[in-house]
Formats: sequence, structure tokens, C-alpha cells
Amino acid sequence: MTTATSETPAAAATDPLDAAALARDFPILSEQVNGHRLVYLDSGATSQRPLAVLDAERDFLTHANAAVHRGAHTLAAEATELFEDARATVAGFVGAAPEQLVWTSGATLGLNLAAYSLGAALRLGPGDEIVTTAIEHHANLIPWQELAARTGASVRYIPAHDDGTLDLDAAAELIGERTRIVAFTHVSNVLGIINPVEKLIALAQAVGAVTVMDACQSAPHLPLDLPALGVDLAAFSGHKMMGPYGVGGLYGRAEVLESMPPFLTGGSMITTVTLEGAQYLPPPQRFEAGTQPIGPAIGLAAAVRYLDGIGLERIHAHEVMLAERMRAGLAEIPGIRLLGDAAGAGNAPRVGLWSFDVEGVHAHDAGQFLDARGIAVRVGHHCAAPLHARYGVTASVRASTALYNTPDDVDVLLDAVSGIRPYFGV
Amino acid sequence: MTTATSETPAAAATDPLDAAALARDFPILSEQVNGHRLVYLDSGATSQRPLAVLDAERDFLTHANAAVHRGAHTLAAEATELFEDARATVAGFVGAAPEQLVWTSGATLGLNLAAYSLGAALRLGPGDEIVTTAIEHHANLIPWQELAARTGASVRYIPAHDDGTLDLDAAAELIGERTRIVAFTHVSNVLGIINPVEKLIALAQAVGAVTVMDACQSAPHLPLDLPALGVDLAAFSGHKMMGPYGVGGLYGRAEVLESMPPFLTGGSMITTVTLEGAQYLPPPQRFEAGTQPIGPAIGLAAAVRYLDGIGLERIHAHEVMLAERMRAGLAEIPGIRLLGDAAGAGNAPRVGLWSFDVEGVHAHDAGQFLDARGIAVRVGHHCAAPLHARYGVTASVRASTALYNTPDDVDVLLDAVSGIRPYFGV
Amino acid sequence: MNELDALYRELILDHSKHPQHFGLADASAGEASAGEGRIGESYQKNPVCGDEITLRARVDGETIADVTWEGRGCSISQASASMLADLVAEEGLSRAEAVALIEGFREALRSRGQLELDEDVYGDAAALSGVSKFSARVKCAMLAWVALEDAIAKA
Amino acid sequence: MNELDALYRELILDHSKHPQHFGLADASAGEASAGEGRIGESYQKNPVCGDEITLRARVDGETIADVTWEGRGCSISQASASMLADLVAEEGLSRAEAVALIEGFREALRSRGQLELDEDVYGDAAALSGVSKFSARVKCAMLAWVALEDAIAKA
Ligand SMILES: Cc1ncc(COP(=O)(O)O)c(C=O)c1O
Ligand SMILES: Cc1ncc(COP(=O)(O)O)c(C=O)c1O
Repeated sequence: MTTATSETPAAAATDPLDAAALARDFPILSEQVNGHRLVYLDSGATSQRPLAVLDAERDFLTHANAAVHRGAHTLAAEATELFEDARATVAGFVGAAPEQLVWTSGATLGLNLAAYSLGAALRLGPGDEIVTTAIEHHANLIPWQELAARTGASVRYIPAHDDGTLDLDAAAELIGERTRIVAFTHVSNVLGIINPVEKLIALAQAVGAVTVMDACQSAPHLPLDLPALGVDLAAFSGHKMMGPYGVGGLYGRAEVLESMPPFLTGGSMITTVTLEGAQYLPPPQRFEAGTQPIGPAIGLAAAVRYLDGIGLERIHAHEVMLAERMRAGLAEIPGIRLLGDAAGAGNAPRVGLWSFDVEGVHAHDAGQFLDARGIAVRVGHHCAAPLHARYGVTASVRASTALYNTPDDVDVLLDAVSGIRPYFGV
Repeated sequence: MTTATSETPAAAATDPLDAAALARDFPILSEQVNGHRLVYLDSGATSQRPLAVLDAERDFLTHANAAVHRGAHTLAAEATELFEDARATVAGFVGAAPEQLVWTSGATLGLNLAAYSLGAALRLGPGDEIVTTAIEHHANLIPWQELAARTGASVRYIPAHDDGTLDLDAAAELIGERTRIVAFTHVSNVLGIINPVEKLIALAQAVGAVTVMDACQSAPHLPLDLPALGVDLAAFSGHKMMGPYGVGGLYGRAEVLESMPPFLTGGSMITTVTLEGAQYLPPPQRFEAGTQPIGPAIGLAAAVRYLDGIGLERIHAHEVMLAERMRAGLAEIPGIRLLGDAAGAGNAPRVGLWSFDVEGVHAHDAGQFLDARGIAVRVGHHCAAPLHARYGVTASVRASTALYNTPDDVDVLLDAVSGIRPYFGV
Repeated sequence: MNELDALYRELILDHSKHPQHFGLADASAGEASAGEGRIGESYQKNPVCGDEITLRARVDGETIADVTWEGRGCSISQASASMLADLVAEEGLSRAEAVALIEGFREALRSRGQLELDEDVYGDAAALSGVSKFSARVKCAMLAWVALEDAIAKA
Repeated sequence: MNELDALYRELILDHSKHPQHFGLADASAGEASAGEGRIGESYQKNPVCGDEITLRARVDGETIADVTWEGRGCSISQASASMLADLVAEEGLSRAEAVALIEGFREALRSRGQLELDEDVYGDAAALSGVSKFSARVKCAMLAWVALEDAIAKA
């Protein structure tokens, strides 16, 4: 367990964080599961929420709740201010201006919006190519396959090396004149590897293709400056970054958002509507049809303030430390195969998660065994079936950390994992 | 103010409800606004939430939160059960089976899903017609206009009479062989009139057209049995029915849902994914890509339990009483024109809202005046610009009630409205 | 004075009932009859309530010669347009002055009651200071000023 | 016995390590070599983990003559398929009996620990009773049974 450190402003950025103390901000983490302390290692699926987030949403709902942008009454004005402040806060969290942030219900909607709207903006058709990778989450894969099916364009995949890193030589070959869109994940939700997205962006820019980044697994774990990165569009989900369900963000470069037609249509995104047709507001409102998730957005703003208060550099350093402890421990347990263990030593830059296969024991059974000890991990293909096929398995066990996990959590996991194969007699 | 009545089971259905007592379940209703007690008459935009809803969501987040359908661990299993119980509860609220309820982020998404997916299912093209009405909310209007623009189909509109009722003769003329989809609102969010939807459904069924109903303004106010009504698809929003933001439902008849391809794609809605393509789960999962609004869904289940606990018949009777009191009072104030005052006497069946024009005073100014007295109403076109054009105004004032409004709230409104024109010197 | 009265000053209600420079000056006849200059026109709309304004500015060299407008909307938006047109008529502003004035107006209106408009500079429009406490109404007051900004950029 | 051990009974682990009737009987050779009857086949998949099973039932008149299967997945799903195939082989069930048996199995598994499967009726498969306390695993145990239901409907 880390110990509390006194902070001076200068040291704060690198000071280790006190995860045990932070864990107390998360009520659920003091639950007992199957007679054991809950060891929550499933933050890659959904993170837990600190009290500050729960309270922000409840305060709003009990004191200022009203529909935004449409009422002149005091509550509506107050709600509108809180909602737009939340936009500025969440945009700022990824280095962006408020008008570059479109509210969505989550990353899946953001990526679908990107696919539908870019398809129309670029007038995609036969001969055009969409390049993505072979290690994507289904949310950044199927929308492109469907877009291709609708328009006659084709999808091409950047393959991964055995160690889980992307094959950049292949990427350089694949991304060419016909490429209109390049979509990739910043961090794989299975491998935990931070992809060299600057290089992909440079390749795409060289051929004038639009870039779309899945930032689900980076936004809660790494400091992000999306405008500096130069990516055109990037999507993330509130519930994976200590925020509420039902809200997410789609960041967009101004020119790119301007060029995109609306996807969902309805109230609050129009200038004029007649029975003949509608005219649309500029971004971000153009993409925000209907009542937005106002409470969740305000909750998400509280979440990113919480993350910023700790500091993303520190969070990242902490999680990297946990991941390295996990890797070292798992490597010593017979029959454990790590997915994406670059160069056999976890050399690729990464976030704090590992997926692994337990030889002779199905992931479901392994997960069940861990659950009996209060350890919550994820088992299955983690919505990345092609990735699993690439590494010759149908399912794996994934342990994913967040700022509230302690080295002790990792040790509890390691101890339990070492008991799996003996228990199942393999 | 109504007085508390002792309830016997037999009388419960018609017993007047004690709105003042119920209002105490809603923390925000004890707020002061501009030195006055808050009189919230904007439930048509968004309702307030009872403590039971706030607590249900928070309990979940502090005790059982986990990603559903994908984990074998205890929290995930618990969360999955709560989430699927919520589906059954909300489906049951509209008379439906669980598998007939698709979770959405709100009615706007539900209606867009319907438009995109039906467009593909029906292979809509030139010559095909979509019939809707001239009094729709933009959410049930623009998606059809855009669908028509994408496919070459055309949109035709059922006009409204001067009194706000739909012209059913015209409907019978319009709905014909070429009609593939008939979309209409159950209750207008501006007029408050309950449309004769059974008749529209019968006309549509006679020509084999798919029916899509906007149930936003009926679900919180009327007992609904959607399967009995025979409508094919119907959308509603959680936040308008005492539930959280970020969640809604799309009801669908089994055969119709079966016939529809997915709209949003991503995780948790597939059976098989390869780099070549994806195969999809049956409804409702087919339409639920990505992480669903789990907390909000559980909150919405608590909301409909709250509504059911009071009884929709009683709620409706109460709101009709408030609407009639409002109409009678407004009719006596010089210079007030009610929109959709059928037969001059509010004869059309309706819910508890009225929109009106204050002669010589812009709606914004009228709303501001009311706000200074703590009264929250909505001003503008209420996302129904063509309807306002139909009645020769660009904006109106809308006072919309819910179960927590008392006759006293109406009286406060009436007193204030009578002061508007004098204040502005007209 | 309560906040509502501070918003709806007498002057505002007067202007809204008797809007000044209402009715667009004929653009084509411009050079011959109404004087020299280039015409810039802007249409602005508040999507929430449907309020709209069309404003025409005649710019003679670097000077804004006159402003006329048409539109409909709430008393704040109408009064604001009327006051702005008056201000231009009275002061004979240069482009640069107009731009600075608009910026100052915007800043005051967004100040949430922190900044007061100076009557010596803004004339009747200074009465709109009270709007800044009503964030939902700032757009109403800004409508004409945004239109002028756009119109002179086009002229 | 703790809950985990109640889930993973020895018998279950045995079946999963030594699956019975694994390997699909040749469908085309069916009538000539393996006996009379109509073949029904079903493919089932658990989308969460990718577990899958292909099951072939040979139905002779009203009798389920035999069941063979192939698949991969967790120990529960594999053991369940193995036990089901054993049960059919031992009992020589009629269609109607099989349907009733499957229904009873489903009910017990969904009972959240309320119902126990009778060993006299379900044989080794009765050891799967413990699964009903683990709602996330019910699908795993059901996979083969759903496949049989589907296969005999097709046969
Ligand atoms: C009749 C009607 N339809 C659709 C909507 C859209 O609902 P939402 O904004 O919650 O998606 C509303 C509410 O604004 C409405 O009143
Ligand atoms: C890498 C990645 N992309 C996309 C998603 C989809 O996010 P959501 O389900 O919140 O829409 C997830 C999470 O499931 C993810 O991990």
C-alpha cells in the first residue's frame, strides 16, 4: 500500500498517490463480496464513482433541475449555466474549447455519429477505403463495417504483431490515396497498450484522410490534449472515467465538425423548421438532438474535476506501477499467458490492465474462482472478438485498474490466480 | 388544495390524489425562486424526480454498480438482474413484455432509431410516402423529413383544425396505398390534446403501413397498454416521467422489431464478429449497442413504480381537473388566447397543460414576469415551430402540470397571468 | 427597484412600443436618394423563440451612415435594436468605434450584473444593463448588435 | 461445502475433462450405419464469451435415439452437454419426455437456488443444480439443452 505523501505544488505531478485513501471516496469499494473485501479490477468495463460525482448530480436534481436552453425561468437559466459550464470543464479536460465538445450518450454513440455523418460528409462510395485496426473494440469496428456495407466503400485493417503492438509498416502501406477515414483506438481495452497514434495521425494527414480516435481507455488514465495531438474526432464515455452512465463526449476539430451533417435530428438543434424541411445550428448543437443528459453531464464535469484534482500524470504513474506489479507476478504463475506482452517484458507504453489466458481453464471458470474471493475481473472477449481470434483464444480474463486500486489489490489477485489451475486440477 | 382522502382499494382508482402531500416527495419543490415558493409548471419539458428515484439510482451506484451482461462476477450478476428487472418493470408499465422494450437514451433517439431502421427494413424509395401530422414535436418530424430526403420518399402531413384536433377526414384521404409509415404523437406537447390514435392506427393498418407513436406526453399522464392499442412502435423519455435523464424506451411489436436491422452498432448486440462482418442478436439487444444507461434505467423503473403506486387513472383525473381550472381561469383574463381550445370549451380529451398567447406581450416577456413570482413556465415554440406557424404565432407560453401540482399552483398562475398585460402597459 | 423592474425599465418598454428606425431603408435606391455608401445586411434569429431581425447598415467610407431594421420578438430584442439604431444615428460612428462598442456591449451583458453600460457612451441602450442578470435574455438583447457586427463586416 | 465447490462438483469437472458423446455422428451415414431416424442439428452460441456448441440428435419415430455434440467453452457448458448426451443415451427418451425434461431443467436453473434437480430423473446432470445460484452461468449450463430443444424440433 502506498503511504500518504505531503505535497508541494512542484512535487505534486510525480508524487505517488495514496490509493487507499482515495478508495474511501468510493462508497462501493467498502462492500463485501462473498465474504471478502471487494477487490474491483473491472474498471475497464465501468469505473466506480466517487461521492463527489454522486453528490453533484443529486444537488443539481434537488436544487436546479430544469430543461436547458429553452426556458426563460430561473431554474432553466441556472440549469443551462451548469450544463454549459460542464461542457467547458469536460472539454478543458481533453484540452479542447467548449464548442469542440459534443455531448453523446457514450462512446458507442459518438463513434456511430462519426461513421454516419462522415459517410455523408465525405460522400463515401465504391473505391473509397476506411482503415482501422485488427485490435478494435466492436464499437470502433462494426460502425465502419456497416458504413462500408451501406456505401460500397471497403474496410482495411492494420494488423498487430504477436506482441500486441500495431504493425506500422503495414499501416504505412495500407494508408494511401484511397483512404478517406482512419479509425483507431488510443489504448486497447484488451491489451492495455498505448498505440503510437501520432504516427497514425501523421500517415492519415499525409493522404488527407479524416482521423477518428477511440479514447475510451485513455481519457480516464492519461493526460490528453486532443487539439495538440491533431486528431480530427475522438470519442469517450463518462462511465469509464468516474462519471455517470448515459453521457459521453465526442471531441471534434472545428473544421471537421463544421463539415459534418447532423446524425440524430429533433429538438434544440435547429434554427428553422417548416413542413418543408429544417435548417441546423452550428456545432456542437447540430449534433445534440433532443434533451441532453443534463444531470449526467454535470456529474461528468465533477468526475473530471476529481481526476484533474489528483492529476492525470500521477494517476498514470500509479496505474503503470500496478500493471508492472501485476505483470511481474503473473509471469511467475505457471500456465498464465499474457495477451500483448510486448517484447516479453511489457515494454510498450501501457495503462494499468492485463488480459491473460489460464492454460487449461476457461476464462469463465477462472473468473468464477476469483469472484469467490471477492475479486471482480472481466471474462469473455471484452467486445473485441477479432483481437481474441488473432491471439488464438475465444475468451480471456482481464484485470483492469484505476486510481483507487492498491498494490494490495494486485497481490490479492496474484495470490488467487495462482490457485486457479490447482483448483480445477490442471 | 386537495385534502388527503382515506383509501379503500376499491375507491383508489378514482380517489382524488393529495398533490400537496406528494409534492413533499420531490425535494426541489420546496425551493424558493426569486423570493417566492417555486411553482413548477414546466413538467412538459422535464418532470421533477421523487426521492425514491434519486435513492434507487444512488443505492445501485453505491452497492451493486458494474457493467451488465458481460461479467461473471457477483456485482455484474447483481447489476444484470437489476437492469433486466428494470426492463420488465418499465415494459410492464406500458403493458408490454420485457423483450418488447428497447432501452434508448430518450425519445429522440427512439424516433431516430425508428426512422433509420424502418427506412432500411422497408427499403423506402421514391413513390413511398410517410404520413405524419402538422402538429408534431420536431423529434417526430425532422427524422422523417431527413429519411425522405435520404431515400426519395415523401412526407405528407395530416392537418389540424382550428380547434387543435386532427383532421381525420384528411387523414383518411392521405393514408393510402403509397403510405409505408404513419407517425403521430399521442398527446401534443403544445396543445395537450389526446389524439384519436386508435383511428390513425386503424387507417394505417388498413393499408399495411407501420405505425410509430410519440408517447412522450402520454406515458407520464395516462394509463397505457401499447399492445392493446396495436401500435407498432412507440417512444418515450425517462426524464419526462419522473425518471432520470439519459434513458428512454422504444416499445415495439415483436414482428416489427424482428424485421428491423440494427441502427447503432457496437458491443453487446452481436453474436459473432469477424473482420469480415457481424451477426446480430435478436431484439431488444440488437438495438442496444454499447454500455446501456444502467443507473438511469434502474431509476426509471423506480419512477414507474412510483407512478403505478399512485395510479395513472388518478393522476390523469387530477391533471384534468387542474387543466380545467386553468382553462376556466385563463378564459376570464382579457387578451389571453388558448392554443387548441377545442370547441371553445376544452372538449377534446386532454392532459394537464395549456399553451397560450398573451395579446400584445411577447411570450418571453410574459414568462419573465411569471418567473419573478416564482412560477416556472415554458416560453418559445416548444420544439413545434410548424404548429405555432399553423396558429399564427411564433412563440407561446405553456403551463404544464404533473401529479405534484395543486389547485393552489394554478391559482397562483392565474393571479400572475392577470397581471402581465397591465405590467407591460397593454 | 426590484430585478424585474430593473430589467423592464420604462425606456425599454417605450422603445419596444415605438421602435426607432424600423423599416428597412431601400437598398437599391441607396446611393441615389439616401446618400453614398455600401449596404450591409444581416439576418439573425434566436432559435429558441423564433425571434428574428433583419438589419441594414449603410457604411460610407469608414463611417456608419445609418442603420435600419425590421423584426419581431420580445420587448428586450426590439428595444435593443431600436436603441442601437438611435445610437448610430446620433453618434455617427466609425467602423472601428462600432466594433469596439459592440464588444463592450457584449462584455457588459455577459458580466452577470458586474458591469454597467455607460450612458454617455451607449445612450438609451445603457438601460439594457439590467439584462446581464438574466442569462437567458442576453441573447435577446444581443440579437441586433450581432446583426450590426455582421452587416458592417459585409458592407 | 462452500458455494464455489457446490458449483464445481467433482462430477462436473470430470465430465468437462472427459466429455461424453463428443464428436458429431456422421449425419449422412446415419441411416445406413448408425441406425434409422431423422437427424436434427443445432448450433448455439453464448455471445458474451464466444462459447459454442453444435449438437446433433437422431430421432427415430418418437424416440431420441442418440445425441452427439462438439463445442468449446467453460467447464459448466461442456459438462452440461456431456451429461445431457449421457442422459439421452441411458434413458431412451421420447420427444415429449425430452421436451418436459428440458423445461424442468430450465426452471430449476432459473430458480435462484430454490429448486434441486432430481438425480433419479436427471442423472449426473442433477449435479448442475448449484448453477442456479450463479445467474451469470445459467446460460452456460443451458447451452446444450437449448441446442437439443432446437435440434429435435428440426428433426
Ligand atoms: C411530444 C414530444 N416528443 C418528443 C420529445 C423529445 O423528447 P426528448 O427531448 O426527451 O428526446 C418531447 C420533449 O421534448 C416531446 O414533448
Ligand atoms: C476501447 C473501447 N471502445 C469503446 C467502448 C464502448 O464504450 P461504451 O460501451 O461506453 O459506449 C469501450 C467500452 O466498452 C472500450 O473499452
